[in-house]
Amino acid sequence: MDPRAAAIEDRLAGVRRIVAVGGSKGGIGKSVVAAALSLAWADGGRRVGLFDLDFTSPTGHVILGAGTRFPSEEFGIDPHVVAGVAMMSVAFFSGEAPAPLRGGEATNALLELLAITRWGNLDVLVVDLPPGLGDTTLDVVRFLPGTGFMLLGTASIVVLESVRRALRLLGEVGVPIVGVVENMRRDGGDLVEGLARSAGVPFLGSVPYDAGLESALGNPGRLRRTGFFDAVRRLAGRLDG
Amino acid sequence: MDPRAAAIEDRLAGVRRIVAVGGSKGGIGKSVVAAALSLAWADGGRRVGLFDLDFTSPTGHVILGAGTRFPSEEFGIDPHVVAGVAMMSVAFFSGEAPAPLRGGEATNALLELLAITRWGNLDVLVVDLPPGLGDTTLDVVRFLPGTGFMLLGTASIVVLESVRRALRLLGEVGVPIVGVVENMRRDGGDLVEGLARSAGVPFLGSVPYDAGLESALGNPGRLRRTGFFDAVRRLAGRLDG
Amino acid sequence: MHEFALADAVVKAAVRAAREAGIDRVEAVVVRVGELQQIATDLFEFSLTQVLPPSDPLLEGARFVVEREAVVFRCRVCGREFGTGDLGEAPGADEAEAVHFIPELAHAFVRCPGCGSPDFDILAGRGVTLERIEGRGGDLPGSP
Amino acid sequence: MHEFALADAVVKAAVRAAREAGIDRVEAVVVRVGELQQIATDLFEFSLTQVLPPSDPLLEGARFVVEREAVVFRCRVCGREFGTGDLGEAPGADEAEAVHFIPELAHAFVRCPGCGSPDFDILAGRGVTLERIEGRGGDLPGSP
Ligand SMILES: Nc1ncnc2c1ncn2[C@@H]1O[C@H](COP(=O)(O)OP(=O)(O)O)[C@@H](O)[C@H]1O
Ligand SMILES: Nc1ncnc2c1ncn2[C@@H]1O[C@H](COP(=O)(O)OP(=O)(O)O)[C@@H](O)[C@H]1O
Ligand SMILES: [Mg+2]
Ligand SMILES: [Mg+2]
Ligand SMILES: [Mg+2]
Ligand SMILES: [Mg+2]
Ligand code: NI
Ligand code: NI
Ligand SMILES: [Zn+2]
Ligand SMILES: [Zn+2]
Repeated sequence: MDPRAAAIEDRLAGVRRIVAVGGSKGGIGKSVVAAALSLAWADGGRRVGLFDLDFTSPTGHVILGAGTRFPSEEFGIDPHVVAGVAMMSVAFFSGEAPAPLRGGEATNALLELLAITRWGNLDVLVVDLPPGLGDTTLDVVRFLPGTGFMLLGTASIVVLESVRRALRLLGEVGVPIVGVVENMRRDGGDLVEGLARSAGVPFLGSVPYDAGLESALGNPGRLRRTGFFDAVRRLAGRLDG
Repeated sequence: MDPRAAAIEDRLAGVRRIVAVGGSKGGIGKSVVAAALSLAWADGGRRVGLFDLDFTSPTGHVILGAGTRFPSEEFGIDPHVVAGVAMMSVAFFSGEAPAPLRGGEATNALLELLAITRWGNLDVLVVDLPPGLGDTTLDVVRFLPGTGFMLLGTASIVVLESVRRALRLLGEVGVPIVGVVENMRRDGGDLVEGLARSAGVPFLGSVPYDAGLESALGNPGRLRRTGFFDAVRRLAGRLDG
Repeated sequence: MHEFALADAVVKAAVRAAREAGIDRVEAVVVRVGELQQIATDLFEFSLTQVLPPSDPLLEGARFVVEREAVVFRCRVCGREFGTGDLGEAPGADEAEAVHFIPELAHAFVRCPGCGSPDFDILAGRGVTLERIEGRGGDLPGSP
Repeated sequence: MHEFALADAVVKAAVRAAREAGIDRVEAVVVRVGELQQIATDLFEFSLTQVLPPSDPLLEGARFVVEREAVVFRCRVCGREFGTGDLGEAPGADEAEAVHFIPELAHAFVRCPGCGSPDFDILAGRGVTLERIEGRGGDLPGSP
């Protein structure tokens, strides 16, 4: 018997809400939005955690400039607190080394981190999903019941193709869908909003493409001063309701 | 014993070269570049195959406008020929339905398709990788030995972080690295080229960000008339040498 | 008729296994066929026995034994084990055809009858497996 | 000292398993500890025996038996089975620490001594498993 599954519930007992940022497609801004959302909530006085579940390509630590030092351990391991956000990433352990993990191994890594991480009391834990509809997405559904999924999309037919599949799958499984957000919006058009409507889930608004985002990555202070962040802050407000 | 592994070598006996398009990060243009590269080679008279290995978020069929009808079967299954490119995708079987696959299942699907697909004689088979350093990347290394990896990157620190990990892993494993391509290039800067240099692998040039690409997706004729395609055509020429 | 390709793979695997086990003449090839893939047994057996064996002298005169195996799914969410008989309505033609080519696509069309999840393992009855070969020069038990 | 958290998980799992098996008083809890994770056995056993059991009356007076299990890796590329003894130089402190927290990170630091691949399975000796519990009211064999 795997003892870890029995420990998860207690480890998360102080977490009031879990929001997973997904969308199945890669490169649509899941990680930057997840990080900015965490930061916005923390700025607003919420107790926030950020859990990077993209184990083979972790980036949350880069976006928040968290570095890759080991977490401290005592009765478990403590997330790093970066700009007010309690963060956990496999990169804190693997550093720069690539860690190729097959799906079953990613599941094991997730269970291990869930069993030992001391999130403490959080208003919200933001979960940054890897792309695809694979092990980690299924594991979140299975091991973190009640998690609300927020899906990102961009106005590209290849992205919409993937988001449509994700919406259909999550809808069938019956997990709560917080809503759909359009990211990297450039001009008119309402492809992403239309997708949300036809799937019968809330459209939560859009985040503009911001050419200034790149130079703000790695620095929470600069990140807060981008137009991108203004939009995410509004999104955070809407998600509070 | 798994009979499929024994069949792969024969099934690919007529394939002279395999090029996998990767980069570990999602959304950097692997699928559009893989499709355009196939098209450019086919236009130049090469016999080309395109194999979409992003099983849970397939998009190659959308990019080339291939639809999702079943392949014909006779002594195996035949790739669809789209604009001169022989193409295989799990979407030809699953259609619009989302297919959540855990890693071991993706491996099984890959083996099954490798065992039954009749690629025939090809000058080059282009393999479109999913994001991440997981099952499918490891499976390509294992079941398609000799495959050359072409890695894409964009000038973003979160992308470079992932490409660096991929380069380091593939370098350690000793697989042939065809080179690194910068995609979605907007302005100056040589971050991607610098990454290639410091990893000691060829830098193959860049593909510009092209705002007109989106409206050309799904239509090979229009795709060929984009600036994006011009750059990929040059890349195809360079890779021929 | 991609059954021919599957049979071809079995024949190639049998020859390879025979070589590795130092078998000079294969007497029997035992194949396990999972019901999930719904292969056309007649075509498969015809390919196995009539079309393919002449390709290698090792297989001359070999018997092919085809054992069918029922499907067993196990849900990762609620733990329920189930088979095709527990699935309510039969799959549509396109769904059956998709699973026929790629059995993993059961994850696109099959849902756990206990909890509705697509997150199940296929414990048995997936596709075609070379169970074992028997012959002169040594026996080879099936290995994964 | 995250050993405490691992011991805590074992204790919780033992209580849950006892409830499910209808055991009223647990007499022994058998734990398997894989060597890959390099857990500090003294701390782990101290947590198991001294700190945690009072948390549930079911475990009062229970014995904890800790069995160590050697690591077995098997390479998916060349098939070689190997253990930590086959790995040449010892891992650096940071590498050992990473694997201590997340045993899967062996894939970042361990390479097959046969072919250099990071694509291996960890067949045995990974981490902490509740092997079985024994007690009055029924026996529960360890299950996955
Ligand atoms: N609204 C935006 N404006 C500008 N760039 C963005 C925006 N959203 C995301 N990006 C950029 O897109 C790339 C992919 O974002 P990332 O968060 O890594 O995506 P994912 O996690 O979905 O793979 C990064 O370089 C990121 O900085
Ligand atoms: N050079 C480019 N110019 C403009 N858009 C691009 C370019 N390359 C990729 N894209 C767009 O970026 C998105 C992601 O591309 P895609 O090929 O799906 O990436 P991946 O396969 O790496 O996940 C798509 O909307 C695609 O049209
Ligand atoms: Mg991400
Ligand atoms: Mg792609
Ligand atoms: Mg048919
Ligand atoms: Mg320590
Ligand atoms: Ni068939
Ligand atoms: Ni510890
Ligand atoms: Zn179920
Ligand atoms: Zn090896």
